[in-house]
Amino acid sequence: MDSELIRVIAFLVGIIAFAALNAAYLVWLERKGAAHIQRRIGPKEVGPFGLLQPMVDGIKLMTKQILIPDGVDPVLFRLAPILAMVPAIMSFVTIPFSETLVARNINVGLLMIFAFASVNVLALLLGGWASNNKYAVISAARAVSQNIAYEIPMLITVITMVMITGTLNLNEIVAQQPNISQWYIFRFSASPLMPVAFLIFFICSLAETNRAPFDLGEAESELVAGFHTEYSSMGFGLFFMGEYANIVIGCSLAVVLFLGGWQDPFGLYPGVWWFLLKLYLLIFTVIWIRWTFPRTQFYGLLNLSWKILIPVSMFNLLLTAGFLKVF
Amino acid sequence: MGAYFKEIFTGFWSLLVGMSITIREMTKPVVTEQYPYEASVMTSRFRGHIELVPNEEGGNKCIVCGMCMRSCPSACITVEGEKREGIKGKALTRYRLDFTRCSLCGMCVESCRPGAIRFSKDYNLAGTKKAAYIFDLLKRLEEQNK
Amino acid sequence: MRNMDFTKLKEQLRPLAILEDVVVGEPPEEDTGSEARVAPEPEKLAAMHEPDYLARGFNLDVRVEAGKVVEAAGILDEHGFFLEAVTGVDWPQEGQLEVVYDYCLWQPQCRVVVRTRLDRQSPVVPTISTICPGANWHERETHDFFGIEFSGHPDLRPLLLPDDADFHPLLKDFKAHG
Amino acid sequence: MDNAATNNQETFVLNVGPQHPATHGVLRLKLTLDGEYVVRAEPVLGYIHRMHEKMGENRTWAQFMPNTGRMDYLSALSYNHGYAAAVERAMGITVPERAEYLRVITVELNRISSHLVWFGAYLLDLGGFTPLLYAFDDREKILNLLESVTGSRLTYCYFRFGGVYNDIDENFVDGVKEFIKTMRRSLPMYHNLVSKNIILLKRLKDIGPISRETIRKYGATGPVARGSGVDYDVRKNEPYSVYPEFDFEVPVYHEGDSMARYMVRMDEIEQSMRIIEQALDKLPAGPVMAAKTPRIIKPPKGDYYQAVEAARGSFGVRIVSDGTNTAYRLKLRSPSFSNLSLFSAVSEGMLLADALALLGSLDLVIPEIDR
Repeated sequence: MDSELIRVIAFLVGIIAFAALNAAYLVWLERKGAAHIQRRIGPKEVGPFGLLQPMVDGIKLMTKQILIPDGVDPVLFRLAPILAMVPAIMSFVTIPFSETLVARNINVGLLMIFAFASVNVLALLLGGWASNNKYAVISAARAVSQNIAYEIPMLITVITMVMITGTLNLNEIVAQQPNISQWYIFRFSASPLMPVAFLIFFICSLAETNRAPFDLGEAESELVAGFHTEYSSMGFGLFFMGEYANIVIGCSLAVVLFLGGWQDPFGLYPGVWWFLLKLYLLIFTVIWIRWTFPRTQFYGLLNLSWKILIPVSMFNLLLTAGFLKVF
Repeated sequence: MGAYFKEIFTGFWSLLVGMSITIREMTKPVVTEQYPYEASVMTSRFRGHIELVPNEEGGNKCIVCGMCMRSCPSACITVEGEKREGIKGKALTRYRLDFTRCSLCGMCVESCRPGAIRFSKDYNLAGTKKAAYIFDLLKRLEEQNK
Repeated sequence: MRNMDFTKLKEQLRPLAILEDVVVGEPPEEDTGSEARVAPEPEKLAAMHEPDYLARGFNLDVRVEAGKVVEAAGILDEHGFFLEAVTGVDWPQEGQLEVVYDYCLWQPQCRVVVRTRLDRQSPVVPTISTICPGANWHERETHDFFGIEFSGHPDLRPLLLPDDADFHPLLKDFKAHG
Repeated sequence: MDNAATNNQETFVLNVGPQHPATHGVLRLKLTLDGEYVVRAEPVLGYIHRMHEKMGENRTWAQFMPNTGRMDYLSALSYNHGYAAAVERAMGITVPERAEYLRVITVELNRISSHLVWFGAYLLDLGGFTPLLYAFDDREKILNLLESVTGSRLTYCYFRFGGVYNDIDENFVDGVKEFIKTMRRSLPMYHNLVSKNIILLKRLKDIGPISRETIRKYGATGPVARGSGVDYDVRKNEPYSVYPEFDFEVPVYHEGDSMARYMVRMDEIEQSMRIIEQALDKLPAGPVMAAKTPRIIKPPKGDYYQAVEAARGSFGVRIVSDGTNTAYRLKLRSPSFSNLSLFSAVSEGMLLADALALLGSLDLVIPEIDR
């Protein structure tokens, strides 16, 4: 019992540290990646390669004053940033970093992540609504309809995955993919559309986390800063960290469901390093996408979901069901 | 139906093409100049604020004709001179340039017949007060000579 | 005018032009050569000139009464002209304000200037924004700068000047500082 | 709040600007929105109005030259050109051929740099950051070239009545040829990265269609007009300077949507390069200033008009001279002023994001509208 308590506390601290460190250093990675894509250098003054920049940024954010504008809903306004961060951290609980490195190996881990992920949109909605700012309200409305539209194909894809794997336990799903030919992205025996399913999942997780090219919520050229227009100091900081934490969650799930999690592609040395390698490759792709494409238009975004992603994921669901029945 | 799939594929292909371009650019060397550590050399025609041209003895060539004053669209030049023994015309005593109003058009340089003024290469001026940009060019020349 | 015959346009515009006194025998300031020959009454000529394009930059110059600017705009609009700009010129000695309309044709090249003079004390001219919606802003700007009233204009609030501006900077008696 | 908005609970007023990322300067849009749909759009101008026209009446003809470069800071040389040509027309000054060639070369370089800024900034409007930096990289090369000739990088004051300020240096011709080579490599890259991108096509195709008739009624010119099928370019239709000696095309697209305006500008970059190449090949020797330019400029009485094709459309200078050394009246007809005036008519019923995409496609430079 005692060791179990220590384990929980250690993981709790570890997860929060992991989430915060990731948020901080993904900002660094984002800035460096963007800079080199744009043939600049990026942060370079603070520490070697600007590695201390996130720390300095964090200190700056923390020392700023939290401004509460007139006419905002004081409770919701303060609550929203916390609400953006907490579900993201909670979702880390069930991510299997390696066979043993998992805070809680819950049987319904997959379900739990999606439950918490849907709280995230509530934070945007509340933050935007409570701000008493027209830009923020428009942004909140956009974020909600976007999330609703993309939750559907994402969940259909996940249902397909659950049908194939037969479990909601993330560690078991990883265990089913011992080498590269067994990874679900290449498991053509389950459904010939598996790479497409991965793509749908990846696109949806981009949209769910409001990342470019689906960053309509913060479309800075239209809505200034969207739902966090009125936030300053760590209020803004938490939204910011929440966004990066959500990216990590989204990419982790993609790695777990499709790319074999902590498994070695050749089945030799499975471990946490494989997980992190795959995770950061995916995250780099997210950053790479952001700095390549313009933002989608609102109807384009919804059309993509309703006219392409949902029909295709539905088709994949039926196809998979058929394959399961036949083979 | 065919158009629907065609659009999906051409669209997806265009995205891949875009991503291949940015990743290719990423491998190329950076093009920015790290300013305080390295600075490009100003071209020979670069127009900084004006300065007095030194003659062989380090003095100035100004004859205080006032053409620069009159040609200046923003009236930012004031020239004062006095009669001195042994000098034809007047000798320059003060050349005041109000750089806060100068638009670097070069009308003064063009109108100067003896060629007493030219553009300097100062581009990194910085200051917090307006007064820091009101130059006495004669003093500046004397300081340069030291 | 080059390339194309604008006789129809000229015929339509000529009745709108005011009559001006031209001393016969002595060439007037503007080059009105061709007009002078065909005009029936040498002393009272329609104020419609065809200046030398290369020297002036426009092909036809018509001076009309203030009330006729809308009609002139209508004729030019029919011929496919677009409005380049509306502006004013202050003539304090004569006690007049001039409103100048610059029209231009896409193809072939043709620029027509329509001008009218108003009383400087109560400058009122009908708006042409009913015909060219683009004139809306140009007229607002001219109202800002000269205080010319465009009667029938939907919205004569200051455009470029502050909302509470009570001065008209391009009048000659407005002195700029600095 | 507007009356219309308080009466109708469904609409609200959104103030875009004067400080807003989409307006590229101090333009303010008062948008009455129904949800995200624009019910009414009213541009509010004048935040950087400087009354250049009055300044023109208070200083000598030559002294006004620097002002022209400060109207449209992105294609200052076209404005230099328009003003210089107007006064030259009034004075009857003939400009030496070499000077006219240099004018054309520098103006066209300036046009390319202006279009590159527009390209980058427009993509920024649409949420794509990286093309901006690529475009600025190419533009930097133009600025370096122009700096080596004119001495400044943005608000050039290079033209003089009767010619240009000074001759090019020995490196200029090779530098321009080198630039054209790199630009020819960059353009296809831009098309692959941006113009063919499905997201961009979805955002620009059929967005903000402007009819030919609207263009005419509002007096819009330049790429905005040419994107709506209007074959009007002052360089072709009312040739000035030495433009008739060059073989170039005026890109015209008939769709009238934002994509058409985008493509017109991208094609114009190529056409400008063609003009520059021909001008470099034909560049005659000789003086760069007319020998007989009078020292004191006093145009004879009368009014004069000169239009030039600036990067944003037809820039017109109307001079009224009373025969003295200052202008009696100086009217500066700026293209963006007319181009923006059609915004409220066209943007009605559009989505907010589309309306801002339309606004960006008009390529506004606010100091030029406000003058």
